[in-house]
Amino acid sequence: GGKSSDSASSSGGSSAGTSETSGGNAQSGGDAQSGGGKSGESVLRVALPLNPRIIGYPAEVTNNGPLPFLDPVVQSLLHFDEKGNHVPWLAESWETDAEAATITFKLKQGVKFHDGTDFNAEAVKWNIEQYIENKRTETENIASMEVIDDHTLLIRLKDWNSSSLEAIGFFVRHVSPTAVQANGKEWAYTNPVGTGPFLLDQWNMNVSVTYKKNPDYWEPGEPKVDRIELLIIEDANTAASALRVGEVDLIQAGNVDLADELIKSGEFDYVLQKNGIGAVGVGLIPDSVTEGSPFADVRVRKAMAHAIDEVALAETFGKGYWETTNQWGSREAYTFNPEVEGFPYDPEKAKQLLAEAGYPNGFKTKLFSGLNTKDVFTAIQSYLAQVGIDAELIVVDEAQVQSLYFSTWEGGLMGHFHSVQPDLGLYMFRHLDPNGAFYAKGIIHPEDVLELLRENQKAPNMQVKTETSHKLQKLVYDEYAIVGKPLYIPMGIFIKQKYVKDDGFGVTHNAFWTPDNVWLDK
Amino acid sequence: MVTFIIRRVLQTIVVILLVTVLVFSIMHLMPGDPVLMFLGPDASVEQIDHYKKQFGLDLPLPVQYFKWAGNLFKGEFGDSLVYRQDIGPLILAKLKVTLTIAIPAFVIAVTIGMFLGIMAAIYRGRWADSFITVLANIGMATPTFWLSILCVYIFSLTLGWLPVQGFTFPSEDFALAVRRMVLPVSMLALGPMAVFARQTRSAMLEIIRQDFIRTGRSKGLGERRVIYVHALRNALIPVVTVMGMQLGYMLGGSVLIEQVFVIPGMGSMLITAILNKDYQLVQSAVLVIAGGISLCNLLVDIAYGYIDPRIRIS
Amino acid sequence: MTTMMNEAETGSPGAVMPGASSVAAPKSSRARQFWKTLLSRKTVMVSLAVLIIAMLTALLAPLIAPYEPNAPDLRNALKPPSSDHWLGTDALGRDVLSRIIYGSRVSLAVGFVSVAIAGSIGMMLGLVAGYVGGKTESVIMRCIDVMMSIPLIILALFIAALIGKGLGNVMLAIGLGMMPSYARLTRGQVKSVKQLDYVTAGVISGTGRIRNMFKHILPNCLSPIIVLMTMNLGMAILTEASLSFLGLGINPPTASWGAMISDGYNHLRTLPLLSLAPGVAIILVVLAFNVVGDALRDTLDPRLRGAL
Amino acid sequence: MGHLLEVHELETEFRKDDSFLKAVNKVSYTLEEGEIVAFVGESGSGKSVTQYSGLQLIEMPPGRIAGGQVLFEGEDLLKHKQNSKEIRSVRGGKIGVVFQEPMTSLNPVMTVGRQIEESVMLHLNMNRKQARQRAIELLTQVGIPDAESRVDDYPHQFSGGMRQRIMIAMAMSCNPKILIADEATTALDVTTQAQILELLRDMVKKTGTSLVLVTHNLGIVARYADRIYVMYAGEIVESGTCRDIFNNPRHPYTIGLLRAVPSLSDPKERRLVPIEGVTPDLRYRTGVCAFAPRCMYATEACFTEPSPKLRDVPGEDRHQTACHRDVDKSTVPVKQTVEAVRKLKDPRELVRQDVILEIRDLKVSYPILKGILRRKAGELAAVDGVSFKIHRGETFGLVGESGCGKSTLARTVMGLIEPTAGSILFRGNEWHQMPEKQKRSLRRDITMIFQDPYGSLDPRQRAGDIVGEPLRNFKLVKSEKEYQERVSELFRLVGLDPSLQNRMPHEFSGGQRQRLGIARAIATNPAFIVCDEAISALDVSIQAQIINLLEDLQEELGLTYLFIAHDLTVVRHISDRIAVMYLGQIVEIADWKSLYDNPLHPYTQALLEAVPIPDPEREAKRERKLISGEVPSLINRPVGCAFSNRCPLATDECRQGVPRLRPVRESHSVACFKVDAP
Ligand SMILES: Nc1ncnc2c1ncn2[C@@H]1O[C@H](COP(=O)(O)OP(=O)(O)OP(=O)(O)O)[C@@H](O)[C@H]1O
Ligand SMILES: Nc1ncnc2c1ncn2[C@@H]1O[C@H](COP(=O)(O)OP(=O)(O)OP(=O)(O)O)[C@@H](O)[C@H]1O
Ligand SMILES: [Mg+2]
Ligand SMILES: [Mg+2]
Repeated sequence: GGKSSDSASSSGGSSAGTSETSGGNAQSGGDAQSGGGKSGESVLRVALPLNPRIIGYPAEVTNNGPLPFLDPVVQSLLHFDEKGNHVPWLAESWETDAEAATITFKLKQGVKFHDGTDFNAEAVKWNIEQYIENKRTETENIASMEVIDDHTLLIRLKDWNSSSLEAIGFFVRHVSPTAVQANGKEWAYTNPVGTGPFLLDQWNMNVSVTYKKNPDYWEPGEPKVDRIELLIIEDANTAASALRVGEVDLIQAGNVDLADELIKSGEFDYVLQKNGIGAVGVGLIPDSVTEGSPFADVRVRKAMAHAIDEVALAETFGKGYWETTNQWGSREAYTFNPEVEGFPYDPEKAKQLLAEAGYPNGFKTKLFSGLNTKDVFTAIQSYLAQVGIDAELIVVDEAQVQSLYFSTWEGGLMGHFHSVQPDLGLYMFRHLDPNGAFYAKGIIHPEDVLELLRENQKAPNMQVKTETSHKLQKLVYDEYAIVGKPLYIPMGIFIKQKYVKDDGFGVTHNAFWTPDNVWLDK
Repeated sequence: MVTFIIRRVLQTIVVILLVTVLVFSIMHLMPGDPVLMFLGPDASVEQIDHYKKQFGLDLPLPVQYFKWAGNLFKGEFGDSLVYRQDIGPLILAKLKVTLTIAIPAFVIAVTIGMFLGIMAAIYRGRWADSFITVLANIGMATPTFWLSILCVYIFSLTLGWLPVQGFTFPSEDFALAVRRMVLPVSMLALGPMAVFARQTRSAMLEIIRQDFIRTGRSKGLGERRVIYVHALRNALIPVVTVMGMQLGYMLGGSVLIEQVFVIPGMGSMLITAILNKDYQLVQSAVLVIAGGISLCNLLVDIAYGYIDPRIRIS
Repeated sequence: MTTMMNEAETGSPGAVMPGASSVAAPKSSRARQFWKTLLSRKTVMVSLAVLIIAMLTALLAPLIAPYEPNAPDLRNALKPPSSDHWLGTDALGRDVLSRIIYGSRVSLAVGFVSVAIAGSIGMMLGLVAGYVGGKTESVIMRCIDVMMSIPLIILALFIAALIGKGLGNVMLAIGLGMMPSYARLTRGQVKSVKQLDYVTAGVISGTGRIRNMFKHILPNCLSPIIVLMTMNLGMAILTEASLSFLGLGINPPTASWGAMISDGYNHLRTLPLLSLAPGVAIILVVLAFNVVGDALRDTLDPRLRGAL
Repeated sequence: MGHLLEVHELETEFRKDDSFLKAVNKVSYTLEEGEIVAFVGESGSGKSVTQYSGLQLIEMPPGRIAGGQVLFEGEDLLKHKQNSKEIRSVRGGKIGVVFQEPMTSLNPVMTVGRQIEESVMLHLNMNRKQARQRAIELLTQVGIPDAESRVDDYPHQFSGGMRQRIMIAMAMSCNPKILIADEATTALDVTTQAQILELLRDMVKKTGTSLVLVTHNLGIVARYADRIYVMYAGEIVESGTCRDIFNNPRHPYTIGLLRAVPSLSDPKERRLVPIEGVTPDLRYRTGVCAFAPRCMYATEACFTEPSPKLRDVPGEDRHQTACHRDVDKSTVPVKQTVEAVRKLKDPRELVRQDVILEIRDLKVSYPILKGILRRKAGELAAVDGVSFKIHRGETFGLVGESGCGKSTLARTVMGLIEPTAGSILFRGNEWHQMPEKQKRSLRRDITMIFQDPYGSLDPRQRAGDIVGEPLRNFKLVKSEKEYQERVSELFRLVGLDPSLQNRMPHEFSGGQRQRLGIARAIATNPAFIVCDEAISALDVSIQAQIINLLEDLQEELGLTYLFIAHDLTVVRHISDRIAVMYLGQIVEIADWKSLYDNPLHPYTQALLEAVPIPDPEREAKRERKLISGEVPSLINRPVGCAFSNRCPLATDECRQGVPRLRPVRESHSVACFKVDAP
């Protein structure tokens, strides 16, 4: 399976003092900080709030955030189109066989790694093996692999799982085995030898990654710009300012208020990523397992959900860049079940439910928030207070957030950060699996839900998949309210100078863009 | 002198070892798990175990500490979890950045601060004195990060005179580097400058009232010579003490400045490392900072000897 | 505890107003002299006034604040100053003025409590180290050295990250972080006071060790410590603000000036007041503490009397 | 008539809070070429400010020269701005100054050579090399051995006396017309003091420079000054030739000063006559005679008439006084507070009393800490084999120059320092062997009065509590009422108003503070009191009060004193037996009479010779044999007799063996090979 984007809570609010401080923008000599490069070279400068740690050894790139840094140099077998459909990339085509539980990839011919070695089935196999070695979830379902010929690879799965194609096809990226073997893993971390349209030029830890054109790129006529500079600017404010004064061409906006301001100025183009693929949805998940937790009672979970006006929250804090939903995933996903009633804002009902559950005067509990959800959760605290739930707001740092959802969260409430990708069998299962790593210890695991999930995973075709997905949504939300209240899905916001074209940011997967196609209309 | 330095260095090493124990304990007592931080929200249990083993985090704590300390004696810091790199060169690179900001800031703070302090002392009781004193007080009372934000707002966003963020080594592009360093350097210099001004002022006033100043005047020396030759060198002794402390402060103060101005230095690295529970990196960074501060103190003690022959001889 | 403190207590409420010091007529002429010298400068008067106002504000916050400081009003978020909200509203629609008023509680509490923590622990350690000497002293001072070789903000950051956020923890973190300088100062003081003639005179007069320590040594060590305390009040407030800015301050929704600056950071361009106003509040209070500390030093520390 | 310096109606004031303190009030005086003029008066009388005003060396602000003229070679110096070129060329160039504190008057971080060169280069237009030559020359002149190599040393590498010589070299470096020596010898040991004064006189006489000696010690000036100005409260109250002032003082203050100090030539039974009262607060001048409240001759008119102007004393040349009355030494005072003679103790009687304190072969060492590491590098014997006995009721004087171990001895006697060897028997009990508890109870009987009246009183305790502290500690009172009564009684005993009990120490004058210290010391009814320089820090007029008080208390309470001082005249006045200490050892012990009339040890003789006598006639007749050299520090004590390197009689025998203290006459012991038993 794939990975959701970097750190769950870094999607909203300011990032001052969040998980990662940003690097500066130490450009190499000569470059002015505005617009164009030197002597006619076209340079694209992008500010991203993420910090890559490894570029050249994808098997250890454990989260999605840094993927945009890989895109120019290291590629995978398939990617998405605007609707989320799989389209070929390094693979020419593929076949899946649910009965036999196999996937067969046919590879593009004539593709070479930057070191001049061939991109072929052996290389793909080698790369997948690296993932398996690193216990990556993407490849855990693989039973064996077979190189049919130079450009054909057959993969046998342990069980048929509809997600495996995406997991292996999109999330496994390929680097030259020769180069890695010759120089070692440590070297490979910072020296990507891939098949992409650009070569790594310079990597200034925490500051910027710069790329130069790959003259031997396999797609003719591409890439279209000479250089790419990806600047790591974690501070949303700084990034916005940098865009405004023309120090960068494109930013991924980390903060809604700032983004709104930039967009409203009309000086820039922007892209909103609405399909939610790769985005992290935020909900409010109650600890229904810890002894003495009032949320063990489903009525209390529902009451909690009814008490919160997610629409108002999205309006105030999302300024139109947050989508609300009442189930897992965005309204546009095929898994979206319109019949799910959800928990519309209804404090009276909430009170009533609480009374029924034996808490007519409410109760005391805790509400854990990450740094970036602080404002929203502060508002939530006051919503809860209105129906009598007296929640102490505790803001914890990233590490603590993670250790909380790795165990239980003291019988209270915490943010439910989840990949909103449509494949419920993959993504929802991670949290609902009794042996899952995240949230699993704090929530109930009803047998009927697990049954449905398994069915969904094994779905031989889209229809079954959709059907079971809809059933799951209804059960998990309306019936059990296991994962509590879904609040919002932040859209990816990409703001750019008007001359930046075909960059592909925000069009498909949140962490995917098209460095080969981008050009500057100056 | 040599024995003194050796002894001080040994003392410093003891202190620093204690520092590492302290930091190690604190780091491991802190809630949070570096592997979880590193893997992100969707990691599997196997993956977590895999990495714990890889980084040696499954070992008992004392073993972990001694392994780290043992490597230290071999001159190795180990690998950073966050940066996936050898810590030695990483810290060196960051330190270079921080020092590129801190040293000019320190020099500016010392020169301007001392100049203001001397001015205030000479014109004590007059408007120049009140003005400098008030200014110094305000300088000390202002949260630097707040002022930095304000300055970015004014000089970069509104007036457009200076770049918003970023850092360049002067060796790479001097003009750009200077433009980028103006704000962070002045922000970092501000607090210490105020402290130096105050300290110099009071030290000078103390010295100016001493008998040998009167002696100097009674010899018919010009006021300039009395102040800058006779008084200043004596006033330096307390000021130098403060300098040592302020150097330490600057390493700490740079945390916020680096945060605001997006400077990839020690401060921002340290925060990242703390928040990501990058144990070895935090330990090593604090070690370097503590070592730096101890070194400053040692330098201060040696400087005493040069300034004050009474100490030099004994 | 000491004469000094008593004077500060008996004198402070009335003596702030101009002329009131003579009306309040402290018992001894020494106290009167103290207040006279202290208040002789206008800046000191103004600073004391600022502090009194700040303290009153903190005490009477519920009466003064026009709005409930923590109640979000999402429909009214991020409004510029108006007659309803003099300083506008923040991202949650809360009244900025009210939050600044309530924020004074946090800042002052952080100042006083963390300085009290630092002072009491540091003073005890310093006293023991300076008085007992020998091995005990070496051990204590080495530990102090350890803490001193880590910058305050980093030390506080550590402690805050260790014990978690929240007002109490922040105060503890800052207090512990500032503690070493008190231990050092006290030790130095004790060591020098210890060998003064009047301490010897105490011994000769048959005063016991412990009694001598508390009767003759400690009170005479206090002036510079008190001065340091006043100065550190401001520093504690600044450190809390820094911690809040880094996200390690107190828990929301409680208003703290540092957190408010941080919150307003993203709206700097549109609503600069959001972070300007709490910044100014910090400067005023810290400045006032520093000025008063300076003045106290002038009046309390005879070596510096007249120097400043 | 062209005076070298003519000061006319000089007025200098300091701003203090809201009022002005007039430190110098319409002072006029003159100075001729080649003359030695002395300014005397008690502390705070404005002597220094008078001198510095002309050079504009006072602190401005808060100081301000309010009026008057200072004509130097006919030109008014006050016309020029404070740091103007004109003033600066006079300072150092034409008028040199030597200040009181040799320890702090030189810049500690600059070599002495540089400091002299600086002024030479400035005023004599020499280059660096010439200036250095001159500096070496000057240092040689003032008697710095090895001047060539020592020019590059820093001030702290010289002893106090040598630093003062360096100051003189510096002040004389540019051949000034006037040399002002402001208390130039006050901080020095008696022998060094005499050396420096001789040096000063020789130098000015040689170069024709005029010398202004500023001092509070009348004795000093008798030998050196040509003319004297006596100052009180910022005014000159009497002026005249040295002889006139001493023989025929015409101002009550001068008369009082002469009576307040003991002299080597005094009859032993003379009781000192203190000048009662305190110096007026110069902020509140009333316009009448400032001395009237303390004046023994004051009449009604003195308190009402405007303050007297200086007027000529009829029949005497250049003798002026500022007094309404026409008084002289023989005038009967209006109020006589104390009788003129005191009872003398019989030394033979005293020796028959029990021994209260016996010191046997006492040795006290301090560790020598070397370097910045403060490692122990050896031991320094501050007290080295001292033995003596003190009998009940006597005053045992201990004299010796600074650093010879007097305080160490005192502190060891008090049980504050453990002796390295030897023993101290107090009433036959071995002090340091006693268990802590017994020691503590013994502290009731043996107390101490400290040198520094400021440092010995806890600044945060009320006067009453300070005095009463021992009463509570030793549970000497049963009730609060008794406590109160006893404290009040103690206050009265030392001549303080019991109503002052609630004051804090800093609200007392120096003399009053010392009385508080004495009250505390006698609170437990002790038998034995150690007075370590108990009067050295006090002004002469107050010294007399305290000496009288100590004598009275002894008589009343039967006290025994160990009286430590460096002032030989005071010791002679108060002590029954006296020990002379040199570098940790006692060189001579005798009863006062035989010691002063017939000193045997060369060091004692040298000390006595160095003591000035406030009588110009006798001074003129005295043939002085001043010893040379500085007091060596304990660390480089000469082998053999400690005094051998300065002793005129020293032979090889002295440089090898250490002479033991041996009795040579009845009650007279001496440690010298060269003294023969009669
Ligand atoms: N810088 C100053 N500021 C305020 N008052 C001063 C200053 N210098 C001197 N005075 C005051 O002027 C008066 C005369 O002082 P001056 O130093 O001339 O006395 P003095 O006779 O030299 O005494 P001493 O023997 O102690 O040196 C004193 O009352 C003193 O307090
Ligand atoms: N605590 C100490 N440690 C080391 N040396 C000391 C100490 N106290 C005094 N000394 C040295 O012992 C010697 C005798 O000192 P002491 O104070 O007894 O002399 P003193 O005769 O009282 O001198 P003064 O007249 O200056 O008071 C001096 O050389 C002094 O430097
Ligand atoms: Mg004087
Ligand atoms: Mg002494």
